[in-house]
Amino acid sequence: MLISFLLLPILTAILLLFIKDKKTATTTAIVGAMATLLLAVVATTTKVEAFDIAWLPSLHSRFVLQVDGLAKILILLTAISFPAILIATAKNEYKQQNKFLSLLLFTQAGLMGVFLAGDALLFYFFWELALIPVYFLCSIWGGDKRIAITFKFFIYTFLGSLFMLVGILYLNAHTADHSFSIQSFLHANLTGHQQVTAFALFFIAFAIKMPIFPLHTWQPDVYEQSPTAVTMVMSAVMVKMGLYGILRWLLPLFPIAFMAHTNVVVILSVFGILYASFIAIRQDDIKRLIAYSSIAHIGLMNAAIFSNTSIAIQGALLQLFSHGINVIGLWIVADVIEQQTGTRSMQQMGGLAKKQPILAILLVGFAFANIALPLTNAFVGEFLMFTGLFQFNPWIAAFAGVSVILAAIYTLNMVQKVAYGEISEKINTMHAPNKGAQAVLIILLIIVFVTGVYPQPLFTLTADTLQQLLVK
Amino acid sequence: MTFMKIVIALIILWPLAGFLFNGLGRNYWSKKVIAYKATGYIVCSFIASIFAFIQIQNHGAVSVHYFDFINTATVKIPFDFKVDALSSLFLLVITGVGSLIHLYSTAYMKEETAPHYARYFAYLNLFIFSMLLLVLGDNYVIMFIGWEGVGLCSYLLIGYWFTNGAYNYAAKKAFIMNRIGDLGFLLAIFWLIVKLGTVNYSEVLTAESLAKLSSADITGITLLLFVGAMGKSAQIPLFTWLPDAMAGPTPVSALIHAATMVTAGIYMITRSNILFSHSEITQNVIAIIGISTALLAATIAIKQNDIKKVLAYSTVSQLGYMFLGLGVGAYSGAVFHVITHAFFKALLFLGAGSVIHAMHHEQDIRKMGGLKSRLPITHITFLIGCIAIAGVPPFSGFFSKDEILAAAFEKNKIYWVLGLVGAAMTAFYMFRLYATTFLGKFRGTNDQESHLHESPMAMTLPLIILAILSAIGGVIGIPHSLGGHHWLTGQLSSIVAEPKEAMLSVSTEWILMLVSVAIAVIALLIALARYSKHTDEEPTTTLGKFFYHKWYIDELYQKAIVAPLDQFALFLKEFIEKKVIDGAVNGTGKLVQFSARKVRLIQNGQVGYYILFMVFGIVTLFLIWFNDYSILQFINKLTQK
Amino acid sequence: MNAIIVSALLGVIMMFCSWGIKSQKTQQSIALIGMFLLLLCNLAQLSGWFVINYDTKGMLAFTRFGLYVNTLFFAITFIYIWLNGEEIAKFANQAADFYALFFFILCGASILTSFDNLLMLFIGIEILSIPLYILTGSDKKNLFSNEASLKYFLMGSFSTGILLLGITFIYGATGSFHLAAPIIKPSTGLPQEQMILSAGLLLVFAAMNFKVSAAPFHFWTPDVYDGAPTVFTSFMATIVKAAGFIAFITIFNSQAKALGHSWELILTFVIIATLLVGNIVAVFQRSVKRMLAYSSIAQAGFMLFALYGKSTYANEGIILYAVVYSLATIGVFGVLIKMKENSFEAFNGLAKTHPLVAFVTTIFLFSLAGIPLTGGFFAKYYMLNALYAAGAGLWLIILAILFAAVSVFYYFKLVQAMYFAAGEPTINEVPKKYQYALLAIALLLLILGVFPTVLFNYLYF
Amino acid sequence: MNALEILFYALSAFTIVSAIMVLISKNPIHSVLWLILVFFAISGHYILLNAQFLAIVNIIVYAGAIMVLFLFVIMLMNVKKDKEPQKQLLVKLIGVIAGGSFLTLLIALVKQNTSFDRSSVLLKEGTIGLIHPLGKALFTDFVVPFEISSVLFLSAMVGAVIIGKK
Amino acid sequence: MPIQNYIYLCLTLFSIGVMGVLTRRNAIIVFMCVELMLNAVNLLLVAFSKMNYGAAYIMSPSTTAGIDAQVFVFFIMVVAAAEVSIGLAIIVMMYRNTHSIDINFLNRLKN
Repeated sequence: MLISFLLLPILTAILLLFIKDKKTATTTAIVGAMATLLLAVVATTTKVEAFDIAWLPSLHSRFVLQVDGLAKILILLTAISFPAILIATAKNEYKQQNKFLSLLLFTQAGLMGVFLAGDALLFYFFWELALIPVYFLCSIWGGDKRIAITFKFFIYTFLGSLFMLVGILYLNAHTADHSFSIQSFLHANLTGHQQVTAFALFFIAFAIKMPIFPLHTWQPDVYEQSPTAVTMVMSAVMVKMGLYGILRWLLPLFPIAFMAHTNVVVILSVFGILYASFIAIRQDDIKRLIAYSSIAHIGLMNAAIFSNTSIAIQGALLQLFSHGINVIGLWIVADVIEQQTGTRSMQQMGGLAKKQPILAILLVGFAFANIALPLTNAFVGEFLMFTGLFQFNPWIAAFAGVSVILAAIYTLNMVQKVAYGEISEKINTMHAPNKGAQAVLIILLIIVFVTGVYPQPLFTLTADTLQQLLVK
Repeated sequence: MTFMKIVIALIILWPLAGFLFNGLGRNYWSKKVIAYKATGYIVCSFIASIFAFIQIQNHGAVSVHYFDFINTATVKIPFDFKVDALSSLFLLVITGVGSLIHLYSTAYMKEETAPHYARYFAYLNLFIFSMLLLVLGDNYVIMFIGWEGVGLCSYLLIGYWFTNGAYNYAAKKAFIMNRIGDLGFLLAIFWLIVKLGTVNYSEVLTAESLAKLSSADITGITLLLFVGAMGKSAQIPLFTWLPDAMAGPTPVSALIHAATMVTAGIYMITRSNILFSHSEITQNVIAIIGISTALLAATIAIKQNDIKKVLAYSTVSQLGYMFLGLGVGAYSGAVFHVITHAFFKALLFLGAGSVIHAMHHEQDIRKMGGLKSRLPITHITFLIGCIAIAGVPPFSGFFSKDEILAAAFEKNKIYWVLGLVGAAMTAFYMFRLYATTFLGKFRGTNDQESHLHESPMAMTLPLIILAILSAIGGVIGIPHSLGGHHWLTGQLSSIVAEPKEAMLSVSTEWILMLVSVAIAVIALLIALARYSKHTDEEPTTTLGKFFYHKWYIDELYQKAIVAPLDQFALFLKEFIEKKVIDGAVNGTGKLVQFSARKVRLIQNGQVGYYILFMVFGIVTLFLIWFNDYSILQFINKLTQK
Repeated sequence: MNAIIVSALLGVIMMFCSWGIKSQKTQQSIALIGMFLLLLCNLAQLSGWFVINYDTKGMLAFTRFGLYVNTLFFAITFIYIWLNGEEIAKFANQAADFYALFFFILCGASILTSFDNLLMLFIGIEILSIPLYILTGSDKKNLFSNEASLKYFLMGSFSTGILLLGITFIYGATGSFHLAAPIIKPSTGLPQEQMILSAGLLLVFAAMNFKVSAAPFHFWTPDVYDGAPTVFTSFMATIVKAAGFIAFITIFNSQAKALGHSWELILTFVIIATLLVGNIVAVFQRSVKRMLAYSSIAQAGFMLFALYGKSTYANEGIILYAVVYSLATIGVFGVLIKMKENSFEAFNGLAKTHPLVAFVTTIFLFSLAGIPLTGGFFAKYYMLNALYAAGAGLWLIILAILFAAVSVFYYFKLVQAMYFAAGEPTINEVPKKYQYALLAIALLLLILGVFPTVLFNYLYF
Repeated sequence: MNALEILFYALSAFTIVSAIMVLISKNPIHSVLWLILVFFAISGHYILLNAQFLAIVNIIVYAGAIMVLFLFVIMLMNVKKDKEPQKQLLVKLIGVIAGGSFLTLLIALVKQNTSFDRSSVLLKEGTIGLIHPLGKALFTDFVVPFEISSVLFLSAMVGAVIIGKK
Repeated sequence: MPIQNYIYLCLTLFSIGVMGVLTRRNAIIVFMCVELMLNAVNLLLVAFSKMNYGAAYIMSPSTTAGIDAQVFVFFIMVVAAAEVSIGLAIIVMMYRNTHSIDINFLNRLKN
């Protein structure tokens, strides 16, 4: 069962390499992604056996795939994201479309692997596997400054993951059976000092991936320069890898070190939230704005996890999913506008509500989800996260809370500049978005509201993870 | 129970249905269908509310559970509704006034095209839905959902004419100022959850919970709640959005920015009065801010020439009164004023809307005048509204305002004196407005004059109903001193523990009433005398300019807060982000490249040098070997913390 | 023993081929058959059913490890000749001479994997080196080739002098050239008595560093790799270097104790210097060939980790590293040979005109950079693991990965040129057969990237 | 100080002086000649140590064959004394310092090494340097390296052919 | 004769060789200095050989201890001869192309 989460995207990706026709390629990719989604729905609703075979005997590493609530929620997010992204961007023309889609699906396989891996070495493998296709996607199909910027991104994250590799090596040396399985990592007897060392090594990787202040500078540039489909994957799913890593590895494995660093990390994150929010206020490029907004949101999730209160972690678990959905929605709207008008500068937009009311409504819908308006999905998550932060430290929560206001400022700025006002020259060239994108947006918006009003299924899904984390 | 469950669900689902109906079908329905449906749904909701009201009159408060909104190991927030004396009153006001305003809107918005017409009603319905959520919720989180929801609708409606940049700006301003308040509210909720583990009224507002909270907790929570109320109810310092909110269609101003949404703060504080009563500090803060707001807004209102702006500042001022009432412990008085204010302020706004409608969207009162004869119904109803707000008996405003003033007198004489000053100013600016608009001779263009007409039935009918309500609304709270039995206080007794009931002697109350009536009447007469014939020109005195320019508060905010923050953001974006952080990242890359350029010079192509370096390399190896101990020590020192 | 004898014989045969057989193709075929034969002979010894058993009087000792490494060397050389046969032929009308030299080099390499006496080390190194001087200078009309050859020769003979002085000191201290001997005496003696032994070891260390091009004895590498004909650089940078490493490890795994705790310090110094010079300078190169030369220094820095301490990780790691690095380097040079010039710009737009070539080059570069899914990742991982298992400080490992990140910087410059830069690549025609050969190498690297342990299975049974 | 010692010191002095002369002679041919003298001196040392076989080989191979080869090449190139370029003084100085420090280090090392305190070199005596034991050793214990060194020559030969061919 | 004397002598010779390599520009002279270094090593080996022989001689006069060093010297000579042939070939080749054997001019390959 679980192996098909890897095989399905990979096989589709390989198949795609041989399909030259653009339309057929797109259809194939969508069908493949939909199949994965179906699989994910089945997997999240049923009990799934772990997949475990021998891999590298002399390194004591096994090929283990397993799921729990945390993995399930992210698998679901990944599985939803890809078809959504593929359908929404189906009309976008790329040179060598089949290769583009193929790489995208390779990324999906990598992401699935990251969320499923029960073995540290395997985890690292998929961690990189998810990165490399993205590097090519951005560098080949990105904007004008793509090469240098993607390169910086790649080296940055690659360096980060190397630190994690050292951490894995370090832990591996300290386990009784020298294996890489998460279970034996859990039973490794580390002193406080050793925990801090390993913690630092892992944390750098995750911090860069998320990214949290001040390691974030690659992100806006990359988001701006990447083809939007890739940006969506990155901001919806890839950044979750860092948070996932913290929840899966850092928190359970190094409780002492984790506790010792909560203050530092939370303060850093909160600072980053405000910082990114302030910068977002001054952005004119819609993609950069969403990027900084994403940094702020991820910062909040990180702060919540590090506040180490069960409420906040519960909120973060939910937000992992919600943020992904919301941000994809925003990106799709931004992409439709960019594809049709050829600009990302919000100064040149305006009047969307008059020209394309439906798109404007969808934009406003996602914008409000982005600022966590109640009855949208983000509210539930942020509410719980803030509560937990408040429990951790009221003052920090109050400071972090300022981001709620700042988020309103930049999001409404965006809405105002894009949707309202008289129809601008650029917007006037727009025609109706394609049916696919529209349908995806509507479905996503429905998800936004359904999980916003009734988030209980997601809580139930992640209850076991929360329980485990609390026990530790 | 299930019966009430259905009734309450109906109250709230009708507006939601209206929202979905109009929102999704905006391109399909005719304007007529839209109007009927939108208004009809609210009326249905109103009927259900009446039903619920009667039910709880007979059977007491009801709390119903629908589903768990959030249910995790540590925190549980049910999606519960509660109908009790307080919320049922608000239900009636919201749906009642709401129905009237919907009705009014059907005519007022006639010029819009069908999709926008539908959009307008969808927003309006959504607003009613959110407002109902706010008052029906059985815990602070549900209240907060409604709380933000109304903010959203306010935003959408202020920016209803979205092609106008200034309107959008006003909408954004309203939302953001509200959000500042909301943050306070949120923090208060967190505080409650962290301390008590619950946000349900039935568990928070009890003696046991109070015992669990220290006095600092209570003060902190109540102050934060008050911050929330400040934002929503436009109190100092978060009041500047409300006058700007007049950018929206006039019925919206009537409904949202006068009758209902802005009173949410009063509802919230009244709802949590047990907490507030336990914090002397908070009460004083509320009273001081309330009275300051009342006076500040009144002074501004005196000098405004835009008909809606005057009413807007008047609203702010009246809200200030209500907060004064809350601050001095007169919760039921505040609620009373909310209700009467809803009547007469909605009336005034709708009247203003009628005038604007007749004047073809002219809002400057200096260009009006003499409308008395042309718009008879509007004139009469507007006059009733003015009298009511001025506090002349036996119109409703007199009773509610008097109750607050009496409580203020009891608490602190200064509040009372200031309150009186405010009352006088209220009477003055309202009659200034009335006189300038309706009396004298017409000052508008000929074109406008030729088209002057009374508004259609759909607009006048609500005016008439509201005028009647404004006139007689006071009956629900006739004080004992006047021979009444104050029905409202009785109603709210289960919610509000009115601590000092009837401490003032009857004679004192009489004197107070007489004084306030006298002052109000004198003020209104002066206004009438002065403005029946003349209009205000541009103010020349310093004070006049100061008031005219709204105390320069917007400019102050702009200069002291917005601009510096904007600059700060720019500084972060341009300097810290690009130069410092990214500079450090890129600098590392540059450093590598720089050292690459330098180090590669060693490889100078001369084999002699190469061998020389090799010899030195061997020598170095030997030296390291000789000094291994000291080097190791050094490294250990470096690597150990 | 099989390998040494057969390779020497094959060398002689190839020499005669250059008289008897004129066809380059035939010569290549003979070389390939010979190489295959060599491989078989070695495997025969490894599996024990045909062994030329001769009492070497303690000169050579054949271990499973050494023989296995030989096998790998032969296999890689086989691939190398298969791939580059035509290219070799361009340098002389008689490619057979070069094949003869290759066999002699392999003979030297076989000695280096099995020597048990410092005399054999010396002879082995010389057998390895002398053909290299010639290969470097084989492009006789090319001034770069001449210069590289002379530089290599001068510095090589200088380092031989150092090596010999070191061996002499060791002899002076222990009275024997036998590899196992030195360790016995100092352990009983006073520290003062070890002085001369340690000095000797240090000198040998320096000379061996020269052979594997570790800083600060690396100076010949960039110039020689750059100046030598590309096809021979490829060989020089792979098999020869790997053989050097095996010899290096053989000596110092047993002898490092004589240097006491300062051994680690000295090694650390060399490792850091090597990583630093190799990685940093490679960043700024404009010629791909020169970049690869510096990168080979950097790779040597990683391979030096195996010296840090004896562990299974170190042994397995050095095998894996040698194989993976050799394959990748041969592959990259194989592509480079087909380019008309060595600059990065020459690769611009290669992915569009030659997608397969670009793809395999990417795999090679990924492998060199140590990106997962290619063998290079596990090679580096084993090395880091060996380092940690030997008790090195974590800071050294972190330093190593920092440099690994730097290495990504310059390897990916080439990837960028191929995939993202616009332009026409200046490339000669690449025959289909050649492309498939490259693809085969790339696939090998990918297989090793997922199942690196297949390489070691043979080591243990 | 007995005669042997005097001989040793004299030879040593001669060796070192000749070696230095190799360095400082401007004319390459003189350098070669001085080097031949060094080799002769070293052969003298070998004889002193009773390593007769090596002494002979040294003279035949080194002083005879190799140095003649050198001389040949130099004369072939017709390098004149006046054309002989010199390194800068500073570079020379650094070179001398490098060599000097290398020497100093090693001598300091040897001085510290206690195991040599009791050891001495057996001059004149001993049979191991004679051709008979050496030959025996060469073809018994050292037959493997001896045979393998043929590979070295073969490769040198092939190399010389490759390089030398036009 | 104390072994130190030989060691000092040989080290001096060796260092002179090193200095020669470092200070001369003529490739042939440089190469000759390398030969000087090798000869210093040879002498040292023989000295060590006789030292070991001397130590063993006391125990048993028929010992062959130390013979290995002398054989080693023989091999060094052999190798040196091979090296010289190659080295000179290279130098000649170089000279043919550039008409110079000045190592300072060997600087086309750099950086």
